[in-house]
Amino acid sequence: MSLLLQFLFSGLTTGSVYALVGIGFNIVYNSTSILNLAQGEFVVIGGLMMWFFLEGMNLPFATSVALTLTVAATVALLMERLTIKPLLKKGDLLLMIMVTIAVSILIRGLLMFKFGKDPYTYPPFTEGEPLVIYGAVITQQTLWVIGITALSIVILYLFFNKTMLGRAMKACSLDIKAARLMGINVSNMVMLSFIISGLIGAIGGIAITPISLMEYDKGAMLSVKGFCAAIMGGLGRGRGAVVGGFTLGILESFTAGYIHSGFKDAVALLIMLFILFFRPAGIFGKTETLRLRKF
Amino acid sequence: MDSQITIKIKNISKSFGGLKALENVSFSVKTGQIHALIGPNGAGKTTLMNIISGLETADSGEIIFNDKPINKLPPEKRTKIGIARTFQNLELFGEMTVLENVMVGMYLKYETGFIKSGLMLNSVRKVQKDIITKSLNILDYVGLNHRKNEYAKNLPVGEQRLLEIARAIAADPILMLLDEPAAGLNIRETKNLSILIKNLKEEKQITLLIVEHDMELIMGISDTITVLNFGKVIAEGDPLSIQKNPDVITAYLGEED
Amino acid sequence: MGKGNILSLLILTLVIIIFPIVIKDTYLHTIGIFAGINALVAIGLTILMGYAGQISLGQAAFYGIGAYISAILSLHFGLPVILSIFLALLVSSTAAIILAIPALRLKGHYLAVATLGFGEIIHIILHEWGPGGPSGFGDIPKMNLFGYTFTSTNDYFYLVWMCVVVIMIFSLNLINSMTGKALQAMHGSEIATQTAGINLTKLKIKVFILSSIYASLAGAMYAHYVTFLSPSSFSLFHSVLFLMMVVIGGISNIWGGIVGALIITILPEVLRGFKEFDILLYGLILTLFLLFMRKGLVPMTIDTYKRWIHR
Amino acid sequence: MKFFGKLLLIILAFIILWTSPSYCKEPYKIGAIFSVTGAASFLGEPEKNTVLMLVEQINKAGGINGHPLEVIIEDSKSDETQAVLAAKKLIEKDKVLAIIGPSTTGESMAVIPITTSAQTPLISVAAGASITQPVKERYWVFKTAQYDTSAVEAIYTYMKKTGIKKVGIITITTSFGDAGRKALLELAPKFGISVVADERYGPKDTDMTTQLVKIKSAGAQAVINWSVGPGQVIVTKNWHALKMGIPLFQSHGWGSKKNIELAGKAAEGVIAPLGRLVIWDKLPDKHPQKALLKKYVTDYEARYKSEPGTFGGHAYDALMIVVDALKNAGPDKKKIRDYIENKIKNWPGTGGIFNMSPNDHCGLDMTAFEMVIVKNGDWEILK
Repeated sequence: MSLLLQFLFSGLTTGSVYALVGIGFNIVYNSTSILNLAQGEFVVIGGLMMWFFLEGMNLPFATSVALTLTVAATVALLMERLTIKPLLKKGDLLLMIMVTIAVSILIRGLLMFKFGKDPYTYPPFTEGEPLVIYGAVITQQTLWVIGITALSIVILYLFFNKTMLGRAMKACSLDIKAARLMGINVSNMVMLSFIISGLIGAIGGIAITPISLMEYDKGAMLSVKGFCAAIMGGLGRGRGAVVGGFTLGILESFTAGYIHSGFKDAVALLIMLFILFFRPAGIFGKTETLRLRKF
Repeated sequence: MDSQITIKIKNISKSFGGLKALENVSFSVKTGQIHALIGPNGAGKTTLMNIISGLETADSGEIIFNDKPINKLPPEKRTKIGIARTFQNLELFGEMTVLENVMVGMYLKYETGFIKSGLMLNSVRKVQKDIITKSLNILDYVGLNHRKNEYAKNLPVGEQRLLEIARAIAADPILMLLDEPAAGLNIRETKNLSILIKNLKEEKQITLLIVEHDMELIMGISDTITVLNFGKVIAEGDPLSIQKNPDVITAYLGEED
Repeated sequence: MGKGNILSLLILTLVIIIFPIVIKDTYLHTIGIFAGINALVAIGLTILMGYAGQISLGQAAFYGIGAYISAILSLHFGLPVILSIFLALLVSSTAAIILAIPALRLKGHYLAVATLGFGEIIHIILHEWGPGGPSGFGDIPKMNLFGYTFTSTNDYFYLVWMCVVVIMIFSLNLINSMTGKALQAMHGSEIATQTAGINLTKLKIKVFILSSIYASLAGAMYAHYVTFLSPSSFSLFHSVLFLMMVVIGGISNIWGGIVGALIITILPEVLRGFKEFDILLYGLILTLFLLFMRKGLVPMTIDTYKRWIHR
Repeated sequence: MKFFGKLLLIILAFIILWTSPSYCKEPYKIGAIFSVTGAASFLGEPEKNTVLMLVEQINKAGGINGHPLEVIIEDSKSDETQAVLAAKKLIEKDKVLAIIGPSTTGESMAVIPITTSAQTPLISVAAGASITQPVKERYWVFKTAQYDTSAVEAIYTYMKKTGIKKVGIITITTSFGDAGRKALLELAPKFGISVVADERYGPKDTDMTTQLVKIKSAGAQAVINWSVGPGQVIVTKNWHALKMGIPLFQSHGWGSKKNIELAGKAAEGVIAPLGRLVIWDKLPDKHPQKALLKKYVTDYEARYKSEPGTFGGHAYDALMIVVDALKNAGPDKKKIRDYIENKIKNWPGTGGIFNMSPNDHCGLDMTAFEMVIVKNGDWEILK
């Protein structure tokens, strides 16, 4: 019992970050139909910039968070305006994939230039003994990570369903032409989607760094895992990525726990491939909706 | 055995979501005829064309081509056994030349294989020469020879429609499906088209199933006309009887309450 | 094959013959060898992406399969190098078929992710079950053809680039044959190609196999030159590098593969002087390239040339 | 005009100053290949820094027998292909007398055929045993990093002494971790130790709780983690959070204060076999390594504001061995090789006391390590 619970907690921790990256993928995918392979870099930006403000400049916690998020939003904004916007009209899938890869290399280069190659970390949000639940141990920071993920999901849900701006963005993702006819500035919505996904990634980075440390080249792995999560839940489905992320995290943890830790990545990837081949719309999605996509 | 029928549509139904596009549609196209399929917008004509050529699958019903059911065949197999088609919204290979477009239409008759092609064996060369000569002949036939080296995307709509027909001819079909071949053509071009279609029937012995809105053209060339409305067949007959059919008139003019 | 292609092939052959004679620096020859090996992969990828319109983010997997299988067969089973290369190509095409049958029903991003997943799985397999695991293994026999062992850099340079020329002739023939036209047609309109009687799935699978064979041939050439292999040479990063080559050289022209491979291989050597800044410069160059020269070098050069002629 | 005149003068002065030492005698050229960027950059970075610093010091002191020393450092980007290219360049273009590096076992293995056929001495700074064994085939190859097996022997010897019989191992899936894993599994029976759990994790994994819990439930009396980079800190944190109640052993890659800093109080009680480099201030004054370690570490820290770590030390040893050979044998590849093989005896370096011989091209054994525990945020040598 305590073993199972422990594996579950471990899975939830890693799954949270996968979910946040996966959500980021979906938000951008919905507004532009492109996979932003630089998504993982925003998690790294979040972790490293947070360290920079908090430990490097000794700023208070809240200020550091605010500044970190500002940096992440700015990077996302610049990325969209300078690289995505000029290419989006051309609409070449391959080109879009390549440009996001190029930007991710560029961001990695900048981060290495600023931070070097060492890992960084800062103290957990709250100091204190880990909790013990039925013999399984869970640290307070893990609770923070899961809590922040849950909160982000709720806020995003409210944003997309209850605010005008969110609805406008949703409209764009459903039908760009119709949205344009309704007077929605589609280009701004695309920019906004990049900013939101950048923020989500950075939030994940801020929360996870005390547990997992952060170094300049962690982004690529996070991107791959993040879009595994997005694919599992059905590309473009907001809630899908959440379920996908947690499923992936728990799956990895259980594979490591009950089969062997050497296979955990392979098992996750194999399951992703099976989903792609046999249920390309994700575990819950309907295949019909796939046809509406540009790519 | 009814050897005079080229293709038989039997009780075809198809719905998208809750919308019924086709409901129990049945009719037959007789060998050597020009058979027109008409009806108001959204009557399900293009859907039927797609089902015949295999791009979509019917929910129920059967399609029998030369006495054999072909429901399960993929599109390319249907072309191989003799069903070629054109598209309402032009599906040309824009980045290829006019000549190449026609050549692709001949691929099925002269597939050469990867290894042979890569090694450029003599047999491949000969076949290729053959294909070019035949393609040029077809371009001559439809009157596009002067355009042979231009990119398809640069042609005016009228000539693009001709090119689609040329590509269909290249597959050497028994039955040709033309989906709105006159859309976007001017009067002179339409006239030429009607001559071409008639020639296809008389000189090349191709059976034709045409979806078209241009009534003048249809009435002028068709042997039989089937009228579809809201996914159902509401009339069938020769042009004269169709013109007089009250159901058809209501369908086109709308019911007056 | 058009006149332009024949002329280009002649020039390429001439350059290949002259290069080692004029330039004695074997360091440059080695760069040349790696550029040639990369070019083999890139040519296959250009056909797959530019002509068949299919994306692959897992090409390093086939490269790795070619390298590992050929190395293992010749090292542990004592097979002649040429035979082990041949068997490696067979294994890799089998893997390509297994992947292609379900994967090629997918489009765009889904195909990209599927090939990426496949690449990562192969990478993990090499990690877990490859000889030497993550540390890799050495002492792989040198290239040996009909009793002649290729020990000098010079010889190997000729061998690799001879392969490139042969593969190039084969590919150009293919592109200009009816098969090539069918591929190009598929890129233009899948529906019309289907109704022209062409079996798309079969065609796609064939191209996929072809590109996997090119990649695994390159892998085998790598294995028998470096004589040491470890999984780190066949990671996602390398798949991305191959993609970069194709995109930079120009996806719509098969010569783009060679040009892209040359650039991507030589660029880091040029950037050596910049030490750690190179990752930054690398990212910057790439981004700018995609933004402002998106058609790729070869097609752009041809366009410029044509415009210049017409003036 | 006046300004330009001054500028010209300054530039001229610089050029003269710059070129003056080499004016006397031509420089000795040595090549270095380090993984300055990429996955193994944690190795390459301190190695590069060390070499840059040493070269400056040597040249300031008048070079080697009056010849200035020039080391051309190439970045292999942690990539074997790049390492091969770098070796080619150094040999063919720069005509170096010897090469130090590469940083990793894989890159070293890829480079060996090239340096061997060019008959150029290679002093690798990677640990893998296959780099120098079989010695017969590695005529031109040496290495300065201790064998992984030596580190494992040090741990197992300590365990035998303290009565630990069952261990769970957790290793990273890189060549470093894999080499450690193989050594751990292979040597365990010799010490009467059984490995009850054999777990692994990826270099970018974020949480190793699952693996640790498995080790615990397999009944291990101790955990041995074999990795470098963030992984070893995450394992330490997880181990601490789980309150596992069994000691955690780390590899010799643990030897950086940075790790203690990153792990915080979780690091308390972690035991590792470390080279004397990181604990030089705890050594008795008469220890032969103390003086050189003190100078190296303080110089390095003053210059780079960070610690050199064990890996920087490997580069120190490699370069100094070559410099020693150059000084005494002259600029001849064959003579350099022979000197290293036969004359490096009782030679104190940062990694230990080297004893090279025709049968051993590494010259270090488990005595190169001290078992060290983390106590109050500092190292403490275990007796």
